[in-house]
Amino acid sequence: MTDAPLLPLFILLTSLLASPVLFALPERAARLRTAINLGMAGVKLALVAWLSLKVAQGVIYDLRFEVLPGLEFKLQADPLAILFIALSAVLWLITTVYSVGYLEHGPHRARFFGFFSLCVAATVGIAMSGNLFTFLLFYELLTLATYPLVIHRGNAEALRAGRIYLIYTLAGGLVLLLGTLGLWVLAGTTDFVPGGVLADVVAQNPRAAQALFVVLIGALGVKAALVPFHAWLPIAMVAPAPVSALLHAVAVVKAGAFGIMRVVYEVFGIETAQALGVTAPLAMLAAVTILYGSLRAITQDDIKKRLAYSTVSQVSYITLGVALASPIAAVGALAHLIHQGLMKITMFMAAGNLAEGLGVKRVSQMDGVGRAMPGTMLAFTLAALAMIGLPPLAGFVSKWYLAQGGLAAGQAWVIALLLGSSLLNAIYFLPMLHRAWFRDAAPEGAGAPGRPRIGWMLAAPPVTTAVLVLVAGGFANAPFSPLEWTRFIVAIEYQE
Amino acid sequence: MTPDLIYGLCGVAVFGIGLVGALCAQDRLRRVLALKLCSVGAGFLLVVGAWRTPPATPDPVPHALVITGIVVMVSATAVALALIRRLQSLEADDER
Amino acid sequence: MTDPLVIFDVALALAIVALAVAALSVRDLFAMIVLFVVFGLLSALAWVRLSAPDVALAEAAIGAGVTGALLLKTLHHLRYVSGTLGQQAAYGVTPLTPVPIGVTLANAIFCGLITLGLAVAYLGAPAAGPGFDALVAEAMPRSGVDHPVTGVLLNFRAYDTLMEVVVLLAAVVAVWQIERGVSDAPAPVLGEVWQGFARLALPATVVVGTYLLWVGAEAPGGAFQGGAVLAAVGLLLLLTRAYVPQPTHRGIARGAFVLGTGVFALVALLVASGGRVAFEYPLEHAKTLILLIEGMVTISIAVTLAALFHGREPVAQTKGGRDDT
Amino acid sequence: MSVELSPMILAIFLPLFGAIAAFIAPRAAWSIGLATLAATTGAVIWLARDVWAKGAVMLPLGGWGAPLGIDLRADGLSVAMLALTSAVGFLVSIAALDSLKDAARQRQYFWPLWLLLLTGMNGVYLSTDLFNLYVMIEVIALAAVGLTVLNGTRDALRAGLEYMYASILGALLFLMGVGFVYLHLGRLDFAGLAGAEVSGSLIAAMALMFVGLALKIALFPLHFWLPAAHANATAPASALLSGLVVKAALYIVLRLAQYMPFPSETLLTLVGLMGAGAVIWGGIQALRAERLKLLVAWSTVAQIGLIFVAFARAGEMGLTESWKAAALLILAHGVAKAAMFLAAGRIKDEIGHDVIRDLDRAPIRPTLAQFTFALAAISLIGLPPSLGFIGKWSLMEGAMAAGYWHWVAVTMAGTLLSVAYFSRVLTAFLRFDRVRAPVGEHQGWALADAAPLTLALAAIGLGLMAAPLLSFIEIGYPFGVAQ
Repeated sequence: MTDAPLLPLFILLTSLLASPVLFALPERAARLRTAINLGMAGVKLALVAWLSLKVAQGVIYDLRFEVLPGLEFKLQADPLAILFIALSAVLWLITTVYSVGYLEHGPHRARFFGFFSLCVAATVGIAMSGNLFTFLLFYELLTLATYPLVIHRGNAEALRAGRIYLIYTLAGGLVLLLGTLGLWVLAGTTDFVPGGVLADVVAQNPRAAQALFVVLIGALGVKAALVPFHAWLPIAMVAPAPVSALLHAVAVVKAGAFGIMRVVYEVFGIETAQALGVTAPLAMLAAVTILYGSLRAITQDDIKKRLAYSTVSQVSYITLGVALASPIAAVGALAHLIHQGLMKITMFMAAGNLAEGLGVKRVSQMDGVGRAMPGTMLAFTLAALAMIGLPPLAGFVSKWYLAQGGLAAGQAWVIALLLGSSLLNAIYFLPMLHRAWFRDAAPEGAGAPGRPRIGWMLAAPPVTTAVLVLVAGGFANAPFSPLEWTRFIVAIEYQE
Repeated sequence: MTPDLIYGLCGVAVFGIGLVGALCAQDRLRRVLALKLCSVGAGFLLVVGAWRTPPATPDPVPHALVITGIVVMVSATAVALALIRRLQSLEADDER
Repeated sequence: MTDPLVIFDVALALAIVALAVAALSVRDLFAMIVLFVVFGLLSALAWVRLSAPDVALAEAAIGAGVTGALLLKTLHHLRYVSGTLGQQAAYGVTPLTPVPIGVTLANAIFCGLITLGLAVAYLGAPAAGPGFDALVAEAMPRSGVDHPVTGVLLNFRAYDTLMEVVVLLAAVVAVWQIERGVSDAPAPVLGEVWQGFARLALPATVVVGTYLLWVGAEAPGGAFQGGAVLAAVGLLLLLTRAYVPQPTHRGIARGAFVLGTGVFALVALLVASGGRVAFEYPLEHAKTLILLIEGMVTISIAVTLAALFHGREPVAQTKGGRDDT
Repeated sequence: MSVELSPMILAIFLPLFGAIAAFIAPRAAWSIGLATLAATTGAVIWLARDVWAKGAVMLPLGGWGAPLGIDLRADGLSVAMLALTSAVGFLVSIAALDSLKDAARQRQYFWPLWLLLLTGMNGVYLSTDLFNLYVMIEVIALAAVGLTVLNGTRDALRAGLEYMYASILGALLFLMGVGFVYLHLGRLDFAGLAGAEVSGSLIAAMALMFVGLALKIALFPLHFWLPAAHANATAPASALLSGLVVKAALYIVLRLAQYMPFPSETLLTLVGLMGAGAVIWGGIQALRAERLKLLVAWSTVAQIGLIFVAFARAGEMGLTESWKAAALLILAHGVAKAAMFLAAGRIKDEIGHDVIRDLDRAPIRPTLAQFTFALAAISLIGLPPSLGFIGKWSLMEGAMAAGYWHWVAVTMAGTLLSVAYFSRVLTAFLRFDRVRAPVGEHQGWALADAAPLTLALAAIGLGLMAAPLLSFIEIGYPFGVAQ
C-alpha cells in the first residue's frame, strides 16, 4: 500500500530525538546545536512534503500500538493532520532561525532548544494522533515541554506566569483525561473517525453525550483560550519572543483549536453534534471570545499583551467556523488555522525585534520605529492588515469563507460579528501602524537612532512569514495552497 | 470449663494488654515489653489451638510455629533494644 | 475430678494476666523486667499444662530468659548513660512528654474493644478444630526423626526454620550496625559470690544444652532450646569477664553467626538431586542431615544470642568513641 | 549426582548466600553484592521464561506439599514483583556504590543488610503459606530497620525505632491473624483459604492481618512512622524502603484478597476511604514539607493511598479487575519512587542541603539529577505516557464504568495535589534570580546519575508496554482460584 509506512513516525522522531541530543550538548557548542536544529528542521520539512504528496495521492498511513487491552497508541496521517504538520514544520524552521539569533548570548540554550524541539514533537504528535488517547498523551507532553520555555527567564515574574500557565493547562489536561475516559467508557473506542463514533450513544443517552461534549470542549478550551479559560495566555507573555511566537502560532493555542476540530468532526461527528444541539452554544461562546479578546486588546499598552488578546480573539474564529456546522465555514476555519499562524508569528517576531533592537516594548514607545526598522515594521504592517482582513491578504480569505459559511448556515449574525471584530482589529492595530510610520521618534526615546542593529537571523524570519501571508492570500486558489488543502479536508469531514 | 477455653481467653487478654501498652506506653523499654506481651498472647492462641483433650496428643505444627515465633521475637527485641541503647547514648551526649 | 485442675488453670491464667498488667503498670523499670520474667515463666508453665513442653522450654529459655537478660542489660546501659545507676529505682529512661489522659483512655478503650472482639471471635471458633494431626502422623515415619515437633521444625517446615535462623542473622547484623564505636557503659559485673556460682554452673549448663539438642530428635528439646541454654553459657562468660570479646575475634564470630544458616541452606540446596526438590532429605540420611543441621544451628544460635546480649561489634579500644558515620 | 536447581529456590537462596558472603568478607562486600544482584536477576529472568512458557509453577519444598509442607509458587504477579525488586534493586545498588563511597562503615553493612532484605522480599513473592509470610516480613523488617539507621544520625535512629515498633506490632497483629486462621481452618496455606466459609474467627483473622499489614504499608491513618523513616535514611536505603519494602506488604494484601473472599462491600469501601485519606493527607503534608526528602516520603504516603483507592475502585464485583490497576500502580510507584529518592539524594549531595525553600539559591544545579527528579515526578503525578498514568487510567476507567464517581474525584484531587507539591521543587530548579553567584548548570554529570535516570526513564517508558505487562501478570490467573 505504501513504500514507507513508518513515515509519520519518522516525522515525529525528527524533533523527538533531536531533543535529548540538544539537552546533552554542552552550553558552548553553539554551532553544532544550530546545525542540529536547522538540519532536523530541514529534514522534517522534506519528510512532511513527501508525506503530503503521498496523502494527496490517497495513501493512508496508520500506525498502531496497543498500550492497554483495546486501547491503542495510534498515529495517522490524514489530510487534517497534514495541514497542521505542514504549518508546524514550516514555522519550526523559521522560528528556529529566529531563536538562534534571539538567544545568541543568552543562558541555558541547551535546555531551551531541547524543550523547543520537544514542544514541536508534541505538536506533530497532536496533529497525527489517531485517537483521543494518543492526543491526550501529546497534549500533556506539550504542556510539560512548554512550561520550561515559558519560565525560561527564571525570575519571579516568569515563575508566577509559569505557575498560572501550569495550573490552567494541567487542570485542563486532567479534565481532558476525564473526558477521554468518559469517551472510552461510553463508546468503547477513542478513535478519530470522520462522522464520529458517538452516534449510538447520542441516541441512547443524550445527557451523557452532552456532558461529555462540555467536558471535552472545556478541557480543550483552556489551551484554545476560550473565554473564560483564557486568562493564562496574556500572562504567559513573559516568555521570550520566539516562545510566544511559537505558542501563539502553532503550539499551544492551536493544539486546543485543533483538538476542538477533532472532537467536533471526528469524535461526535458534525451531524451528531448538531443533532445534540451543542454546536450553537459553542458558536456563541466563540463569538463572545472573539469580541471579548478584541475589546481587551484595545486597552493594552504592552505590545505583546495586545497581541496576546488579539490571539484570544483570532483563534476563536477557528472554533466559530467549526461550530457553524457548514462546510464553507469549515473551509474558513481550517484556512484560518494556517493563516492566523502565519500572521501572528510575524507580529510576535516583529515585536521581539522591536524589543531587542530598540528596546521598544510598549505601544506608546512605538513612535517612529518604522523608520528605524523598516523591514521588520513592514512585515508587522502586512500581518496587521491581514488580521484586519484587508483583501487580498490571508486574513481576508478566512473571514470571507467564514462569512459565507455563516450565511449558508442561516446564521446571518456572523457577518455582523465579523464586521464588528474587523472594526475592533482596526481600532487596536491601526494606531500602532500610525505611530510606527507617521510619527517622529522621541528625541531620547527608545527608538532613537544609533542603537545596535539586529542581525539577519532576527530580521529575516518575520519578513519571510510576511511574504507567506501575502502568498497564502494572493494565491489562495493555487494547488497545495492551504485553502485548496482545506477543501480536501472538508470534503472528508462532511463525508461528501 | 476446659483448659483451651481458659488459656485461650487468657491469651487474647494478654494480647490486648500488650496492645494497650504498645499504643499507650511512652517509655521506650516499656513499649518493647508490651510488644513481647503481644507475641506471648499470639503464642497462647496457637498453643491452645493445638491442644487436644488427652489422651490425644496435640498438633505439633503450631508448637513449631510458636518456637519459631519466640526466636523471631527475641531477634526483633534485640534490634529494638540496640536502637534504644544507641539512641540513649547519643541523647545523653547531647545533654552534656 | 477435673475440678482441682480447673481451679489451677483459672488461677494460673489470672496470675498471667495480672502479671502482664503489673509489668506494664509498675513504675520501676527493674521491677517491670522481673515481673516480666515471672510472667514468661508462668506462661511456660501454662504451656506445659497444654502439653507443649517444647514451646514451654523455648519460652522459658529464650522468651523469658534471654529476653529478660537483654532487657536488664539495656536498662543497665540506660541508667549508666543517664547517670541514675546508683539510685534505687529507675522510673523510665525516656524523656516523657505528657499525654492527655483522654488520649490514653481512648486508646485503652479502643484496644479493649478489639480484645473483646477477638475474645468473641475466639469463642466462636471451633474447639479442637481441624489440624495437621493426621498429616503429621502419616508423614512422621518418613521424617527421619521421632519427635513430631522436631520433624515439623526441621523437615516438614524446614524452610520456615531456615528463615527463622536468617532472622537471627539479620538481627545480629543490624545490632552490629546500630551499636557502633566503643561502649561507654561498663558491662554489668556480677558479685563475687555469683561469680563463683557461675563458674560452677558453666560445665553443667553446657551439658544440659548439649543434652537438649541431642534429645530433640526423640523428646522435647532441640536446637533452639539447646542453643538458648548454651547462650546462657556465653552470657555467664561475658558477665564474669571470663571472656572479653576482642576485635580479632570478629572473624570467628562472623563465621559462627552464619554457620547455621549456611550449612542449613547448603544442605537444603544440595539434597535436590535425583528427582528430589530442595529440603527433601533422602530418607536414609535424613536423621544424619537433620542432626548436622541442628548441631550447626545450635552453635549459631548460642553465639548469636550471646552476641545480641553483648551488643556492639568488638572494635579496637581507642579513647573518645570513634563514629565513622 | 547433580543438583537440580529451580529458579524459585535460586531467587531466594542466591541473595541469602550473597548476604552471608558479604557479611563474612566486608572488604569484598560490594563486588559480592553486585554479583549477587546480577545472578538473582538472572534467576528471575529464568523464572519469568518458565512462567511465560508453562503458566504458574509450583515447588513443594521438602517434597511434602501443602498443607503439611510449604509450597513455593510463582505466577505472573509474583514474577512481576520479583522483576521489579531485582531490577530496581540492581540499579539502586549501582547508585549505592557511588553514594556510599566515602562511608566505609555504612558500606560494610549496607550489602549484607540489603541482601537479607532481598532474600525476605523474594521469599514473600514466592510464598504460599501464611506463617511463612510472617517469618519473611520479619526478615524484611529487621533488615529494613538496619538500613533505615545506616547513617547513624539521631533523626534516623529515632525514626528507625518508631519504624521498628510499628513493624513488630504489624507483624504480631499478622501473627495473631494467622493464629485465628489456624483455629478456624486448621491449615495455613493459600489453597486452604480459597473458598473458606466466612465466620467470626475468619473475619477477626482478616481484620488482624489487614491492620497489621496496613501498619507495615503505612496506610493512612497508620502512616505515622513512614515519613521520618524514609526521609532520614541514606539515599539508596530510602530508595529501597520506599520503592520496594512497602511493596512486599502491599503484595501480601493483594494476594490475600485473591484467596480470601471479601466479607462485604462496606469493608472494601472502608479500605478505599483509608486510601483516600492517605491521598489527601499525604498530599497536604507534602505541600507543607520543608525538606526535599520529607516531601518525597509524604508523597509515598499519598501514592500508597492511591493504590488502595485503585483496589477499591469498583467495589466487590470489580475486584477481579481492580487488582490489576493496583498492581500497575505498585510497579509504577516502585520504579519511579526509587528513581526519585536517588535523585533527591544526588541533589542533596551536590547542593549540600535539601531545604526546598533554598534550593533556588544554590549556584550549583545538578542538571541530570534534577531532570531525573522531574521524570520521576511525571510518572508519580500520572502524566502520560508513564506507567503511573496507565495505572491511574485503569483506576479511573474502572471507577467510571462502575459509576463510583467519588473514587474518580479522589484520584483527580490527588493528581492536582501531586502537581502542586512537585511543582514546588521543579520550579526551584528553574529559578535563577535568587542566586548570587554565577550558575553552573551542567554540573553534576556524574556516573551516579545513570542509575536513577535509567529508573526514571523506565518509569516513563514502561507505560508504553503496559499491555504486555498486564497480560503477563495475569498468567496463572491468581483470581481464578477464588472463583
